[in-house]
Amino acid sequence: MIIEWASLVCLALGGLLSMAGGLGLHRFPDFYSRLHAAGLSDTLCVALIMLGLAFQAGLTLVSVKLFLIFAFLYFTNPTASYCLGHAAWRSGLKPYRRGQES
Amino acid sequence: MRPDLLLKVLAKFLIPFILIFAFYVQFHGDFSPGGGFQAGVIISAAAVLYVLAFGLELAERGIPLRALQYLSSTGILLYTGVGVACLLKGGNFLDYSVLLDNDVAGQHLGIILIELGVGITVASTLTLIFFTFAHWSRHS
Amino acid sequence: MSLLSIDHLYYWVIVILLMLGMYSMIAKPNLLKKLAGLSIFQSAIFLFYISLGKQTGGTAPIIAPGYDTYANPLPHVLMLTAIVVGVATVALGYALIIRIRDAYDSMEEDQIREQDDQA
Amino acid sequence: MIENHMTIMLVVLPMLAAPLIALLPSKNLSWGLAILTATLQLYLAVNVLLDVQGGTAIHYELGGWAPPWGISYRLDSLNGLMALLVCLINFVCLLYAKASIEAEIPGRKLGLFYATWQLVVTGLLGIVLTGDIFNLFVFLEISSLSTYALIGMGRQRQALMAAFQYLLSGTLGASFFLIGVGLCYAATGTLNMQDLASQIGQSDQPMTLYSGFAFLFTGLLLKAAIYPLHAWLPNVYQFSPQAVSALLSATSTKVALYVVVRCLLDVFGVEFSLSRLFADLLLLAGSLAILFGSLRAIQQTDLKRLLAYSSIAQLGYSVVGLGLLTVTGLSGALVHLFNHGITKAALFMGAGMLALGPGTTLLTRLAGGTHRPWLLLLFLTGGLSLIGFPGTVGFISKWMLALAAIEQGHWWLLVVILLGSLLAILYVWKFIETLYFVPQNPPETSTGPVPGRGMWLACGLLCLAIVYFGLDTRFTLGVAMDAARQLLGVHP
Repeated sequence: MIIEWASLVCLALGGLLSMAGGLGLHRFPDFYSRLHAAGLSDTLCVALIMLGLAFQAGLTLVSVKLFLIFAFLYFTNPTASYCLGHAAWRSGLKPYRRGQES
Repeated sequence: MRPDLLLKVLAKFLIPFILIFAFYVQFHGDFSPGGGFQAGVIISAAAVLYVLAFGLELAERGIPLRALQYLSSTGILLYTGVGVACLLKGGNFLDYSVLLDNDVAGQHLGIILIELGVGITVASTLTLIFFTFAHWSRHS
Repeated sequence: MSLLSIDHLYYWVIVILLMLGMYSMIAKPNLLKKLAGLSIFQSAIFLFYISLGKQTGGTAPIIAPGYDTYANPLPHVLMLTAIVVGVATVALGYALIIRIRDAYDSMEEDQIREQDDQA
Repeated sequence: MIENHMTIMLVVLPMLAAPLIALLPSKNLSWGLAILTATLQLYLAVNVLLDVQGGTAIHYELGGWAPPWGISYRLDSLNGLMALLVCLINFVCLLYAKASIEAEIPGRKLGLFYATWQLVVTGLLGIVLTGDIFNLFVFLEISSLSTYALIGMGRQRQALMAAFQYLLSGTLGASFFLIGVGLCYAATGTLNMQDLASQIGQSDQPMTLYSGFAFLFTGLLLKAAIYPLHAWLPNVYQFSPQAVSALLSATSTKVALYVVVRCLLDVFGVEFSLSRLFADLLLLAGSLAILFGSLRAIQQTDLKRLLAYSSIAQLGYSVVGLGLLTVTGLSGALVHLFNHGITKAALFMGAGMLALGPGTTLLTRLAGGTHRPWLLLLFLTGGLSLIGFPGTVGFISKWMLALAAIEQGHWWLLVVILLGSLLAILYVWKFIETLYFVPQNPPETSTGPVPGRGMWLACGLLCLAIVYFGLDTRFTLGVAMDAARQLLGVHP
């Protein structure tokens, strides 16, 4: 019962974060802040969803697989965001400042 | 393209895992979901990651374009070759049962060879496509 | 209305995706967007086939103890082939677009038409 | 042993040859292997066609799986005739391609060109021979994808746009076909054509089947460039390399139309699809195609484009024959597919030979073709066949169609057919006059490459075929009648 609830909370939080990320992607003014919204929320939201699913599966091979997926995403996701940001900076895209046209 | 340290480290760490997973999908395909096409795509994903991290020159020193072309042809040849081997053994085209004395073993061998052919072709063709596009973008 | 019931929901999604893809193929002048539309159109067909194979409560069609309902594997296999075809089509399309841009210095259909008409 | 496997070998041979050709180091070797494959295929095609004469059919089960589950191939008079057409045109076009393609495409690409060509042939023969409707889609896409690549190799830059537009509309057509197949599968649970045919009569979901039918035929008619859906065709035929134009004009749309015939009469069956409405629709589309195509052909200033519009018109005749739904009409339609295939291939080859020097097919630039006097013979034979002059193949099919129209009492159709022939006289005369009877200021001297022996041989073979099959109709017409009787379920 508790596990059901814990799983539910984790999944709901994860979904909420992912929605927040999407909203940020849509609403933020420039490339860097959008990347921030997408990248940050994605990593945590994946972690929460995986955790929620692992609660559902219990201590089985499935949760080991889920953990592996999480571990790999934990490495790749930040690196991808970093590379995108780095590439944008190197190609001369300036961050947005207040009062300036985007 | 100036390779990036962080990406290099990550790629070094990830590529072996990607390849292991690809081979798992390839050769475990008759017991669990998977098969040649999926494995080929995963292998070429590893190749793409390698190019992104270490640059096209280094990658082409490893697998030249010409070799990729040969590989993609070889894969198709393996596929049709198995089919024709079935014909020669007295069965219908792609009737793997006749490949070995035992029907089931023959089926097994047949499907593994066929999927291997598919895997080789898909991996080399997708890598070839990526390499060609990468070359193009550098020209213009 | 049976057409609007939840059973038909995914058909509606598929139809909307088909329409979106076709709109983009026909109405957008940019060749890249046309190709993207084509890709969406094909994906909608994949979804359509996969929805055909669904069995309520079915698992992956590999015989295992404890399961007796399996999803229909045939549509999935068919779509695997269709996905391969789709990948090849899109790759060929991109290659053509690159060569078109080399030749015309543009990826907009109306500008290309103009150049052709002048020649 | 090989006798049992002849059907599948038709498809497997080019599939095996394609990667080998790509691996071969020299262009001559590549071409040699291609022509060797083509010869073997032609031999096989003639043999299987002789085997199925008189109404038997060859069944072949792929992988030893019995039909409703496995993919099966089935060969009867109808697809025997189409297979013969594809193999014949493939052989002749390859003979022609050697000199023609080397003038158009850089040497290092030639290996890939011939490999892609083999894939086109694999796809076309697969479409023709398979008895599984999804397998048909796969082969359709194999042939189309390779076709787009071949078209893109054309010399002018418009070839790229033509290829891209064909890619869009071709894929759209194939996707519609795929949706149709999916709906039929949802209603019947089978993909085997014969099994489908038996299930369709007793299905309890007629609406699903009707929508599947609509999707399927919209897609196929787009692929076959039937009149309102023909927009991709002229550019493709005009700008692709000469040998490719000849191959495509004679095979690809014909094969798509074959699929229409097969699905309409064999899979869905006469009772399901007709609903006289659809047949009348076909009659209307066919007649419009004849008139529109011929009228547009008269306006063209480019030889290959003119021939392309004439192709649209000639496809209309086959559609009309199909819409009539009598044995005479249908056999006329089928034999017209074959006859028009060889005629149009010959004409495109002639256009290619004229264009060898100037590198363009604009009629004004080609005027004064007098430096190739022998070609006049080819243009005359082909042109007369387009018009439907007695003694050429075009006469036979039009005669059959006219007979069928009279049988059914469709006098207006007879008028359309005759009007089509009249218009054909106009456009045929237009290009023959411009090419040979307009005095040219300084005739474009043949500075470019000279036509090779293979080109002359290919043209000569096709001219002979046009006249021979126009005089001795026992073979082609006999097979077509057989096929029509089987399709309509009429016993002689």
